[in-house]
Amino acid sequence: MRTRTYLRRWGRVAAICALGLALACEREKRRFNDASPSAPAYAAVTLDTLQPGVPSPELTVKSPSEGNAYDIAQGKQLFEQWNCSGCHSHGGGGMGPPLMDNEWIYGSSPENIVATIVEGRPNGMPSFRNRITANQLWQLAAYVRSMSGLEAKAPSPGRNDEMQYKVDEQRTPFRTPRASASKTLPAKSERP
Amino acid sequence: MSAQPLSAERAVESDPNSPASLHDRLERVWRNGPGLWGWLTSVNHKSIALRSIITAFTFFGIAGVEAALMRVQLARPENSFIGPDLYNQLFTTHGSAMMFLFAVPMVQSVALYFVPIMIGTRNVAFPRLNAFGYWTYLIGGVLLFSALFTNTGPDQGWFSYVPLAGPGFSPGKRVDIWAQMITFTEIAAIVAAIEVIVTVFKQRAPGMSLNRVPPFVWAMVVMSFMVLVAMPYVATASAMLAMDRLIATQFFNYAEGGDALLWQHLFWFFGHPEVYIIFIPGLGMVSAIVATFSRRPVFGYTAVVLSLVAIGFLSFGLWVHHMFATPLTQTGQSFFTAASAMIAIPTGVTIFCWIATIWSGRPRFDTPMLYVVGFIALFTIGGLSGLLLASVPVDLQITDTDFLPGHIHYVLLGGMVFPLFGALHYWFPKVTGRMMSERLGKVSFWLLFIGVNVTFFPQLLLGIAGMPRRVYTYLADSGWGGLNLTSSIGAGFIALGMLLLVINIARSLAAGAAAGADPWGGETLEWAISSPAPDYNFAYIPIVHGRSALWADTGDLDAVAGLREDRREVLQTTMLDAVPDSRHEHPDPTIVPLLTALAVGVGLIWGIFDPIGFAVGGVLTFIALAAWGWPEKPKPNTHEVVEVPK
Amino acid sequence: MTVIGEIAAETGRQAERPLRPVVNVSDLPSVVYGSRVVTWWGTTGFMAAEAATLSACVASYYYVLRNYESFPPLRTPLPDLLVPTISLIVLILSLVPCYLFARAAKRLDRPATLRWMWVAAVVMLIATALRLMEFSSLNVRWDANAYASVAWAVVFAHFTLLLADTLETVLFAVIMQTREPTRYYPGVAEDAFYSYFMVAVWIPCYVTVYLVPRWV
Amino acid sequence: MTWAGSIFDTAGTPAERIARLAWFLIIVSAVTYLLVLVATGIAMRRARARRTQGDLADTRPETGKRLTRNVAIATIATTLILLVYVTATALTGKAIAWPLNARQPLTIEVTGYQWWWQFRYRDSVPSNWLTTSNELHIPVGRPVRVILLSNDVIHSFWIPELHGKQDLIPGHRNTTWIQADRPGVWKAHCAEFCGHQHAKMQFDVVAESPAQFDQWYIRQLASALPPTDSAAKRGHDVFVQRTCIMCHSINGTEAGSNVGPELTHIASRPSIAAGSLPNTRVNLGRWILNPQLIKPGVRMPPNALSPADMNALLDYLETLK
Repeated sequence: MRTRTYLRRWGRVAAICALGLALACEREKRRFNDASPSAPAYAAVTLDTLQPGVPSPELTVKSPSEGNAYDIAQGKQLFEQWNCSGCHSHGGGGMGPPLMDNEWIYGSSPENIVATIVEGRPNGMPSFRNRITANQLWQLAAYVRSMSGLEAKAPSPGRNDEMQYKVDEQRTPFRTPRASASKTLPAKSERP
Repeated sequence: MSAQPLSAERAVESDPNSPASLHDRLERVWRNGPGLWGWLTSVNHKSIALRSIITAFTFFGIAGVEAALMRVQLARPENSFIGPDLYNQLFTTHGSAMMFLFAVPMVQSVALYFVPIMIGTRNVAFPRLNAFGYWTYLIGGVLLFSALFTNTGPDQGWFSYVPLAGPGFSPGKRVDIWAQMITFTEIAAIVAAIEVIVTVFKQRAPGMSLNRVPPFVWAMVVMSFMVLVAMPYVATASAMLAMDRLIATQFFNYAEGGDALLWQHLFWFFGHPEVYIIFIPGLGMVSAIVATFSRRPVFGYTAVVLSLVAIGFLSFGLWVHHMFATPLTQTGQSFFTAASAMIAIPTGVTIFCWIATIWSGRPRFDTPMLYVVGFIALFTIGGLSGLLLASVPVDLQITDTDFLPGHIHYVLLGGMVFPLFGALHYWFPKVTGRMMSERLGKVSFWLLFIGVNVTFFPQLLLGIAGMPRRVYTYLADSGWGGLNLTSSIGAGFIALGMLLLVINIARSLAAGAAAGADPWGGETLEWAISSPAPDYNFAYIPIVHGRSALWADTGDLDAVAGLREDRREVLQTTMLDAVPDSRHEHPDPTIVPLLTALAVGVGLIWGIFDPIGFAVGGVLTFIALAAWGWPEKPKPNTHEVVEVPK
Repeated sequence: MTVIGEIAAETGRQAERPLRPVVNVSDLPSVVYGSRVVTWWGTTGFMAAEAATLSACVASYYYVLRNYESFPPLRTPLPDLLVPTISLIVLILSLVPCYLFARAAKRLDRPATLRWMWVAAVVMLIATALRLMEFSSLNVRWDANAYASVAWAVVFAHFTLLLADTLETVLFAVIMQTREPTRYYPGVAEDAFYSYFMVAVWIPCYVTVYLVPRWV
Repeated sequence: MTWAGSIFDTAGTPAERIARLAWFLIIVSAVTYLLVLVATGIAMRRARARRTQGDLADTRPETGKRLTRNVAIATIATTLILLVYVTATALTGKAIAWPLNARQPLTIEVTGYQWWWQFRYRDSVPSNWLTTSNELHIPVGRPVRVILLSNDVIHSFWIPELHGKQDLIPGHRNTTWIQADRPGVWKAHCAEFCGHQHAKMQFDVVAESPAQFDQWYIRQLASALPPTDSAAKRGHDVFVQRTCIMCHSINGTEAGSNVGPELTHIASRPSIAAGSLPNTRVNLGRWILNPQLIKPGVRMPPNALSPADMNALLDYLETLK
């Protein structure tokens, strides 16, 4: 008797869990096996007549990275590793335009950003045609958009150290040693 | 009920319509309300503990299925059954669930069920807090597993080392869900620990002075004190991790002066005592079973109790032996090796005392006792392999290899799960009023015993053979295929044993032989009352005259009368000598604990997505707590007797 | 089922053990104070857990301290002393009304209890407000660096205790004002007991956060 | 016992000393374990005998005294064993420390990346610093000081045949040392969980005679030769014009990114993909085409090259000896 009542009650709990399942999280998906072709969707954007201020034409293809936390994080790493900061300075702008504000000369949709990276833009932005796979382009675009809050808050990274002109976690060791520390640990460890 | 109540007049006076039987009167006062509402509002320690035990077993089952899936993946090299993304989620939720959602809640639930009965009281000290603890635990567990089913399962390992678990390398909400699950379970664990300590200190039956408390109860008290000190550390650490991820604090970001090793220190300061938090209650269960089935009290009561206390203390001095491969000083390492060696002494003493108990006793080897022998055989392997790990040079070679999962499973399966299953067979009659099948019990014991050895001994060897742990696959030319396959086959034995155990439970529930009040001829007070235990536990609070409450007297038990029978009143005694001291009225069933838990849940879960959630949850929690503390309408016939301090 | 029958015949009992009342406890008091009450023990248990939490925060503070050549780190100003010190003094002063209402509660003296409870509530509300100002006295945002994070963590962890204690005092005062359940008097006395703890643990935190950076 | 790849298959002093200690502890543990089992067994047999005789539990004071004595003896024995254990551990700990009088040590900086290894050989002449990936060559008989750094998360450096593991922790500069006493080729592992491809983060260790080592070193220092035949030339163009150049470097070409492993002498390495695939033309092609099939989650993206481009690229990579 008692068991049956328990079973019924746990059935309810299971139903609630199933409801959670229905709200499955696209945000967390990791797409490893997307064999991105090197002739990707953005091939449609073979444009050279673009001028500053004119947004790129609308594309039919939808960015798979929008709202995806993993892709945004990958885009962030690529952004750092490929030295985008060299010009854009962690989104704050330097030699290139800032990316943290809401002013987008060439449009702010993922497709526009991808087109900008692929085609390059006058006054310094080089073209990365053929050098970056489609998947990585979408990831970069998603991260760039997250910097100015165009991405949803939930999937965006919680700590954008770059924007505070700081070294991120994945950088090489920092250089503010505490001298005494290395003195006490000579055999096994030296603090940088 | 052969005894005549002394206070019969008084009871009649307070409730003129009262039926004649004392049992009916008490039952009416102490039982849960009817239906679903009654279920949600229950504050009875047995109801709460039982559902907590069932919840923990459910999580144990799910985490066990995860383990089985992992063993299938590892059965042969370069297997493609499960990819790394899912595998990492599986082993993380397996470890986290076993530690936080199964082991600790399970031992605490067993304590919350049996400690009040064993010390002769009617309920735990704070019945509503107890219910609140269960609800938070349930929310935390459901959160973790629903995350796993929605591909948001944490994948950073149950130890959550930063920076891997930090904002830079664990995007999304996976780790946040893990951290919040920790918060839920820590609240529940701390609440349960306080329940156990206060119940034991203030509500023991008259005459049960501290040196007459059963070793089982001592084990639970030691465990509770450890929870009180250790759990806040992991709660703090996981809060820091969550803040690093959510509001950009820099606790663990070395670029800003934070430190990845800070996490490890905080985590292992909790993490090592955690193993003993899980295993000391196992020792308590073994003590109870050994005494009953050897037909004599545990040999060396004082030595056993002092050993439990010593293990509790020493376990806080070992945490660094999880970090020997990090930059540490030589002296530090030697200290932790010595401390690790020291803890083997009290552990050894307890085991020697049990062997002595069996030696001089007249044991029967029913299923619970088989599990005790299994415990000695398995746990000793776990403990001795732990000595290898505590030796710095050897540890450098075998830490983070498959030796570790082998060792920890010998310790936890041998030291906690086997005693727990023994306890399950031992106390099942008390909880349900029915006996479990001896034959099925013995078959499932042997399957589990063989399964554990076949699964985990190869893992010890694999570690020596150089296989790192937490790998989702291994190369074909590594030569690890055979041992891994053996290990996976062993997991099949364990699964079969578990299946038989579940069948045995179901069969016994439906058609088990009726158990009398005391089917084993037990030593402690829980065997004095009928099976299943009535809602009020004892019609009269018994008076204890010796360490073996039931073996000291063979006839009627002395008892006290005079507690109200129209209220939920319990007797409080003094802390050391258990002299009756005051009467205390307990609350009636209420929904407030559930509402409070839901308010906390709203805050913590919403907080994962937006810090504003914490504020909202905080306000809701305060409202719920205000409702909790708000006095009820005074009942008729209330006459408080105040004793003003001098 | 021979096994069970055998056990029962040999050792076990089918019936429960009869209980024979020999002592009557109906004269025992139902309202007692101090360590004779279970809630005193419960409160003490929570204090232990909270003390452990604070010690974890303080330990983290000193751990992070080792990572810096200069402490607080370069370009990070020292925390102000004025507001935190005033707040500390107010906190310590709040113990006076706490002591007084606890004493009154032990005498079941309702007017005095109420009077001092309200005084304590007001003083603690002031202390809470000062604590909120203290966060800006740290002179650094929590996300600036690890030093800032641990300093905020210590102050914030204790802030939750202060807030809880303040709200509890206010709630108790309201309860005692609107109705007078006799059995709440020990709880009121315990509220003061908790305040002593709360203030006592703040002192090492205060020294750590505000004085230690000046000394190292 | 020499169980290939195990901690007993030792090739260096620290591993040798540790293996000895491990054997000692295993034997002591086994004996202790047997004693516990025997004691339990005797207790159970005695009890069974008493049961058939119908006696009750033996709670006579003299038995209690005897048991107390036995438990005390067992406890003292445990304590003595533990004393020996602590002493043996301390002695071995001393024996495996870095030999301070080591002559002409070699210093190698190891940097862990998700999920591959970079090795930088230090030299007094900066131009002689050598950077390699996923392949560690060491001369036999010469102590090697290893500096452990991490680029991202915590990894652990472990060559079971040579020494225990040490962690690579971002923000810390951990060190260890190794010395091969005999030549050999071994697989080393990352031992700390570091994300998706922790399982396939390995590298090859080659211990060889000092002369061979010097030869290898000199060859590795050289830049890549410009491609001579047309296929390799086309491959070179593919490399520098397509996705490869974004992450990899080949000395002597314009490819200079250090996001991924450097490839100047890729063809001379025994394995690719951080020790997880033998270095054959077919494997290399599979790897470049879609690394995600071999190591799901790895940072290298799939590359949809035309068959002609792919063959040319492989031709080119095979010239990088």
